[in-house]
Amino acid sequence: MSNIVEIRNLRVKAKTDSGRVVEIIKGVDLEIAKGEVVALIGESGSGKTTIALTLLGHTRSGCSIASGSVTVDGRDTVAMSEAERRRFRGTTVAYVPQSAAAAFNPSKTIMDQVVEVARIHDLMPAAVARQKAVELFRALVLPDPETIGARYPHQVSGGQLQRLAAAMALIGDPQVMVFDEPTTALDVTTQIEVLRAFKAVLRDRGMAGIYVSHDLAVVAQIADRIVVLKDGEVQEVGTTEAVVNHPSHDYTRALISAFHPQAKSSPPSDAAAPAAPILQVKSLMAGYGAMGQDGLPKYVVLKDVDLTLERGRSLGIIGESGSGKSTLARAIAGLLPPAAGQIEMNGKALAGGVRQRSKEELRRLQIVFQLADTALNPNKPVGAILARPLFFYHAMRGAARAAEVDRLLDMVRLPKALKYRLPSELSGGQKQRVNFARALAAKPDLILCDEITSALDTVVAAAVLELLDELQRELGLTYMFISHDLSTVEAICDRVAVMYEGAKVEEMPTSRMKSGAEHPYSRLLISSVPQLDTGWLDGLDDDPLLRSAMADRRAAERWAVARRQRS
Amino acid sequence: MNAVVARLVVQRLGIMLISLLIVAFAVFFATEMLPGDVAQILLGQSATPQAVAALRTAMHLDQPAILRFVYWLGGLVSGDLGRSYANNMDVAALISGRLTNSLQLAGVTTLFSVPIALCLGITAAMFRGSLYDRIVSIVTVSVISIPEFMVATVAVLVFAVYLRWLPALSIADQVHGIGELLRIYAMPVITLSFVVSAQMIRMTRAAVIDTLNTPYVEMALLKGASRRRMVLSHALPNALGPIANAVALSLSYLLGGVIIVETIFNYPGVAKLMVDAVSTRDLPLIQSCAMIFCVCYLLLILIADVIAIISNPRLRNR
Amino acid sequence: RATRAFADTPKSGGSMTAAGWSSSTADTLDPAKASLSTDYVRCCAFYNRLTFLGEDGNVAMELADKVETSDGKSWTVTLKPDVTFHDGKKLTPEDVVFSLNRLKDPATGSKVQAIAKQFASVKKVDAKTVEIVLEAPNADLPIILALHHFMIVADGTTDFSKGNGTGAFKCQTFEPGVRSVGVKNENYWKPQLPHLDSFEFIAISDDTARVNALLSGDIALAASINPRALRRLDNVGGVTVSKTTSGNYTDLNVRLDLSPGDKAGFVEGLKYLVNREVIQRSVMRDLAVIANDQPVSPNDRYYNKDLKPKAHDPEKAKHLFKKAGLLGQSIPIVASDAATASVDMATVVQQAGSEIGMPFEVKRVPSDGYWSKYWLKAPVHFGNINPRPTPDILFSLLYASDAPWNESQYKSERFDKMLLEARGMLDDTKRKAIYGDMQTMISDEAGTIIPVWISNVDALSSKLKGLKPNPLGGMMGYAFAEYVWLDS
Amino acid sequence: MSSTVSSARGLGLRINIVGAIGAAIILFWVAVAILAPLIAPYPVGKIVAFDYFQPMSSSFWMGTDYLGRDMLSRIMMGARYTVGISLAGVTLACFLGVTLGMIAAVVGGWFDLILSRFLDAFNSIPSLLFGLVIVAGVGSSLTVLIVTLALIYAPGSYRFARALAVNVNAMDFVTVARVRGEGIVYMVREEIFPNIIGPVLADFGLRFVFIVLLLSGLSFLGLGVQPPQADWGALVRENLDGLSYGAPAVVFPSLAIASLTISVNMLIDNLPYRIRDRGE
Ligand SMILES: Nc1ncnc2c1ncn2[C@@H]1O[C@H](COP(=O)(O)OP(=O)(O)OP(=O)(O)O)[C@@H](O)[C@H]1O
Ligand SMILES: Nc1ncnc2c1ncn2[C@@H]1O[C@H](COP(=O)(O)OP(=O)(O)OP(=O)(O)O)[C@@H](O)[C@H]1O
Ligand SMILES: [Mg+2]
Ligand SMILES: [Mg+2]
Repeated sequence: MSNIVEIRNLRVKAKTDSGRVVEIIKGVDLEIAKGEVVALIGESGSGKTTIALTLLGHTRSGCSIASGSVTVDGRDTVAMSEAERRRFRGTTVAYVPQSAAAAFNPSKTIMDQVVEVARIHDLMPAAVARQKAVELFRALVLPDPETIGARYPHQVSGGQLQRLAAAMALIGDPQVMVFDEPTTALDVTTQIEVLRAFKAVLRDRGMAGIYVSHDLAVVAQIADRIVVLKDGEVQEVGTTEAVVNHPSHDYTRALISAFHPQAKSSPPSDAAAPAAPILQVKSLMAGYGAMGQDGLPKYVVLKDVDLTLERGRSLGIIGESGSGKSTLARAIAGLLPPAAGQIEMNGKALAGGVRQRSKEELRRLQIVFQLADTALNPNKPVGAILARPLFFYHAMRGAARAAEVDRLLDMVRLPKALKYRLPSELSGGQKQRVNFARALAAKPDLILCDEITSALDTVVAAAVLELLDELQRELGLTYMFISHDLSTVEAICDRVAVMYEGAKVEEMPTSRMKSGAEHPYSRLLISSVPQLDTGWLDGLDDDPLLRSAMADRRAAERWAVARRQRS
Repeated sequence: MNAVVARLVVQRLGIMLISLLIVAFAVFFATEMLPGDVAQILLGQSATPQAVAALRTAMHLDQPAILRFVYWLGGLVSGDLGRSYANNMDVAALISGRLTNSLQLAGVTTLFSVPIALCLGITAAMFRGSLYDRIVSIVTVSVISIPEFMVATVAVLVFAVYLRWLPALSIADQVHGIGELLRIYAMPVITLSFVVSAQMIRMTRAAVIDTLNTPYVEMALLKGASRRRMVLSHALPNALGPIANAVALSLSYLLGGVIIVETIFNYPGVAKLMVDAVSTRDLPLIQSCAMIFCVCYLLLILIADVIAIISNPRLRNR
Repeated sequence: RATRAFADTPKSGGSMTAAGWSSSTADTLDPAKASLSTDYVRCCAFYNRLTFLGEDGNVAMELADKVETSDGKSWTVTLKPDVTFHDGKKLTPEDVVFSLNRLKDPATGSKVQAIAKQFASVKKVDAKTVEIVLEAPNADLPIILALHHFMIVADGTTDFSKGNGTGAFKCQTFEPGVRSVGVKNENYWKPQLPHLDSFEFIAISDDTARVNALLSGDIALAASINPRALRRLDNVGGVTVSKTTSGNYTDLNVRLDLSPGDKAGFVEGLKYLVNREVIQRSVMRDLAVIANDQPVSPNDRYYNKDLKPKAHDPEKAKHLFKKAGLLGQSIPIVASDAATASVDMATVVQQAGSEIGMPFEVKRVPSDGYWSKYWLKAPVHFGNINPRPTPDILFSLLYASDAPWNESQYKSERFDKMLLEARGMLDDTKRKAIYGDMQTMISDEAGTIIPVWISNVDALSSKLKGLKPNPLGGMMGYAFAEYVWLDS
Repeated sequence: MSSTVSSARGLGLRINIVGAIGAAIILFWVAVAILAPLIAPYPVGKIVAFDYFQPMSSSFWMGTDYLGRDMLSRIMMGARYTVGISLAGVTLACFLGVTLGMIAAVVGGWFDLILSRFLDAFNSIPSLLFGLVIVAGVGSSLTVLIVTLALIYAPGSYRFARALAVNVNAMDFVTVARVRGEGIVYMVREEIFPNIIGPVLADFGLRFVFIVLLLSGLSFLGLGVQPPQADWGALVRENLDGLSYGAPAVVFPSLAIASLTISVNMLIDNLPYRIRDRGE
């Protein structure tokens, strides 16, 4: 059996701004047979994206291929001329980006972008290309395949956009597809749909693929073989079965064991004293847009939410994308003054807006944002970022402050040397830990964590979770933990609340989550979590409950899009 | 036009009225602060106190200035710009011909300089870091660092005095036909283009480079798009907003700021009219010119904002 | 020589464009309000005066046939017959009475109201005679009537924008601040004039641009060119230059009633410090004649030849400043582009001062508002005085105790008395003696330092013929349009 | 980017060759400005030759001006004004504009709306009228000149900075600071400013060029620089007649302006950057 992709001794180097050259890929060998899907897994920064991009003969700016060859369909992308590469891209190899939302040009219609490959390479007449695109939309189970192409990227949901990105890649009938973490940003219910669509398309067309991810469970559903990377080197190669069931390398083993996080150990004082609530949210209404005459904002997002957070405990908030989870956190933090309802901390009512709250109130309640990329000032070194709250709340200076910064870094398991770096020089997991350490620096009582682990690979995420747990025990912190990843919630929370369309539909102890969920949406959510089992995805079709729930959801989605377009 | 644009336009026009009022008051107080008044200045060296007083009475300038200003504002509401103090002509009549000239010059300059500036800015961004890019950016800065009056004078010396290809003066109402138009406008337009292009070039380049760094442009690269396609089809539409803003700001200079060009080429436009008006303390005329500059400036900004909205579907369909 | 005679024969026809140096929306066709050279040019083209000053400085008759007096107080003016206005109306004494009387009326905004005040009455005598009675005798009346503001307009005119006069050209276009076009008046009462079919007058305020427009052939006459452009004009063919040394001057005024002018010795010191030669050679590029601190120009028949200019003597100046107790004190000199060459003159004084330890500080102020805010007001400042046809006008305007423009606040009873005495005097020799003494008094006592007479230089295409210098100013006393012709 | 890289490792700074040339020229002019009174061969106001627009000669290296004054001395002394006033003016303008722009973006709401409209209105008042009013109202001194220049250019700078700051203000890290309870000064100085400094500097470069030129216009209105001193723009202007003779009196100040403005922009486009210790 001939290999469609052969990577031999690939070395990629990058030049840092002090002129130092670092090798980010250190002699990788890799082959992919025709029709085979190979997964690249590994922690953040291990070089997965870099390798994937070399298949298209591309490196990000600042990087270059130092040596080696990348042969795709018998041609070496490293040795090609730029013009040859242009002809090669999109026709022989196609790329599905990590964030489809960013990869679509906001000012062009989806159809224009999907058929662009055909136009660039003059593969077929425009009308034929459009027809083909519509067929692809249908194959990828997109709603309204005939008309969805006329929309602009912001008019479709994230999951749909990810599938559209795949359609964009497939239009040129490539022989190799490169998927770069195509589902990381999606919530579990959407992820299932996308995964199924990808798998069906790859199977139907017999394409080879390279699938980059850090999520072993996802990879287990789609890949034939798994390549485990670390620090730019291949650690382990094997069939999916073999790697999942009998990992040989330490890192792989860590990955797999991290997949089943330890369930939350009950707090020691559990039964003894019924902990006093630290935060109470009473019939909270909040939203965006101008205030209407009824005293409610134009777009009401949160509808009558009641919540109670007990001291020293963690409350998980789950729900699909757009259900209002972040909005809830923003309202509590004072970023979005509520339209109605009350927020009380330690029995005292909190003012609606940040500016009306006292410094002390602000200190006690910290929020950690979802996207660590944008939550850290790109122009300040880590040390300065951490030092600021220390100075601001605790007036710490000089050596004491420096020592405290070191201690904080240590607390979140980051090397001290990192304090000289800028956020852009950190990997995703590192950024998220800095982000969290900044909240800790305030010495708060309550931390609102908004999806702080969703961008992290499981190993790192597990470490962060463990850290959270440990800090809770040591410092008696209270968390409100927002996530769409149920296993994470399971690992850290005592209770979990399910949000759906801005309302809290259900709340229960975590332990009862799997068995005791009553609301149909909660059940759908819970059963969508991928299992570390190569047959899980294929087995889903037989689950009648999930199928009907899915159908409902699709109808709801169509309706939501239609409404968005009207307004 | 859709609802968003319509709402913006209506809102801006409302704000424009307020801005005009602010400008009117500011200009009024500014003019009041200047030494001398019309009567005194018209009489010039022969301004004895009695003569000035008599002339003031004769010109009906003996009312308090603020009262006259308020009357003028009242007239403005009904579309009457008032009468010039200096020569008792209708301000509207005085301005109309000159405004046409100014708009013509501004229009021809725009038609000439904007495409060139955009081309240079875009190509420089396309070949960022190349020799071409460097040459464009050095030339741009050199071009604006030569004073306007020098550019104009050198142009006249070369093209009118030595080569005798073009007339030294641009007398607007001699234009009959395209050939003459080119001959007459060539030098003022080149001079003005020198002044206004640099900012447009630099801002266009920056805006395009900004969008060239986005993931969707990288995606286009990975689809096999050529550099041209990446820039023209992907980066440019998204850079249109900032570019339109930079262009609008540069063009706003073309009405009130062209006094030097008007002087050297003896081109009768509104900038010189404004200067005359200031030097004779001719309040209705000063005010009217200031209103025109303000309206044009705000309109340009409005157009730029509308372009930004239209070019961005996210804003367009909000 | 034959060729020359041929060239000097006027040719009829053609049109030309001439450029002055300033125009604005305040441009007017009302002779009473005329203030800029451009106004004068237009007025000369569209109207006529009763008398005018010839190139030799002597009074000639224009609309008047005769101007006679026996006592200098009451004058009769006989009008030329068969003169018509552009609109066809015949010239009558009523027109003259109207034109002269309105100059007196403060509401007119007349530039010569101060002079016209001496008209006690202007009356029609018969169909061709007007009687002018003055408040006091004034032998200079015929010269006064030659001033540009004394143009005759039609009786009862209120709207001057048509330029309805008796002049050589009819106004075709008049756009204030832009241009004016005159076309030949076919019924002009002077035979054979004008030669041109039409002429256009514009203003180009930028000196270099004006010369360039001439060199490129866009205009045929560039008025008042910068002395520094002369070298350029020397080198090109097709352009000639016309110089007029007139009574125009820029003077450094020290107010005698304010510090530092009130300290004895300061003004005199300054008169010695001013380096007239440098001003003449460097600032004016030799297009100037060294002057002796008094306003009567060397062309004037009353000029006092014996009065010598003070020589540049820094040591003497230093001594005088020390005497005034001002040596070493920083003294501001207000200069502005509004007063020709004053900024450069100020730097010459400043430099000379710095060499003797007398720090002057040049204060350049905007031309805008200069005449109302700084002129006559600042303790040390520059003025710029246009030529006036008689010493009487100059003295009463500038040096009499009640003079409206007494630049240095010079007050002298003796001077005032002499002025009155000379005004009514019909005996020219005696008058000359008195005027001579008055010039000496001004030169020694007043605070006005007049370093040079500034020549006016007009540059013209050599095709343009017939332009002669005139004491009333450049461009043939602004009346060129009527007299010039184009040689093909 | 440029291949040759020169570095000042002692300072931990690195600059590429283009930036280094720019910096060298600026330093040269700054040195000339400081030393001018010591090294200028003649007094600025002294008429040293009766001839005007003289060519370059051994006694007058850059010829003489329209009055016959030594051009070299005038350019040297002019450097004090052009370099000093322009830098001060543009710095003040950008400081005012950028600060207000950032504050407007952070505070938002009515404050932003009113300030923006007010400055738009201000911007449409012709600078000539403004200059005249200043001279008439407050008189003329170097300080007034600098402030006037700054006021004329601040609204443009404001518009530019505000647009940039609005984008940064929407970022999460600003929100984090807001939730921390930070005051406006910190927000503007530490969170917004470092993230818009690049474009702001590029804008600074262009504005610098405009200010160098506007300076001469204002000194002709009587604002600021007083004769016999003159800034470079004024030198070009007063010697413009010499253009047709190709006189060095007009060529050299033009070259001086071009060299300064180009090098400021060259330096801004290629700023030195700090070699940071990233602990690896
Ligand atoms: N321009 C660059 N200069 C220097 N180092 C770089 C550059 N781009 C990437 N790197 C480094 O190269 C390594 C590999 O990056 P790559 O994006 O391939 O990782 P990844 O495995 O895809 O990570 P993630 O899961 O976070 O996407 C990282 O350590 C990164 O810091
Ligand atoms: N600034 C805003 N203006 C208007 N609507 C907004 C704004 N921000 C969010 N929304 C809307 O509010 C709803 C809830 O958004 P929110 O960010 O709270 O969702 P979420 O549950 O956190 O989703 P995700 O899992 O994607 O983070 C969504 O429909 C979103 O479109
Ligand atoms: Mg990656
Ligand atoms: Mg969220």
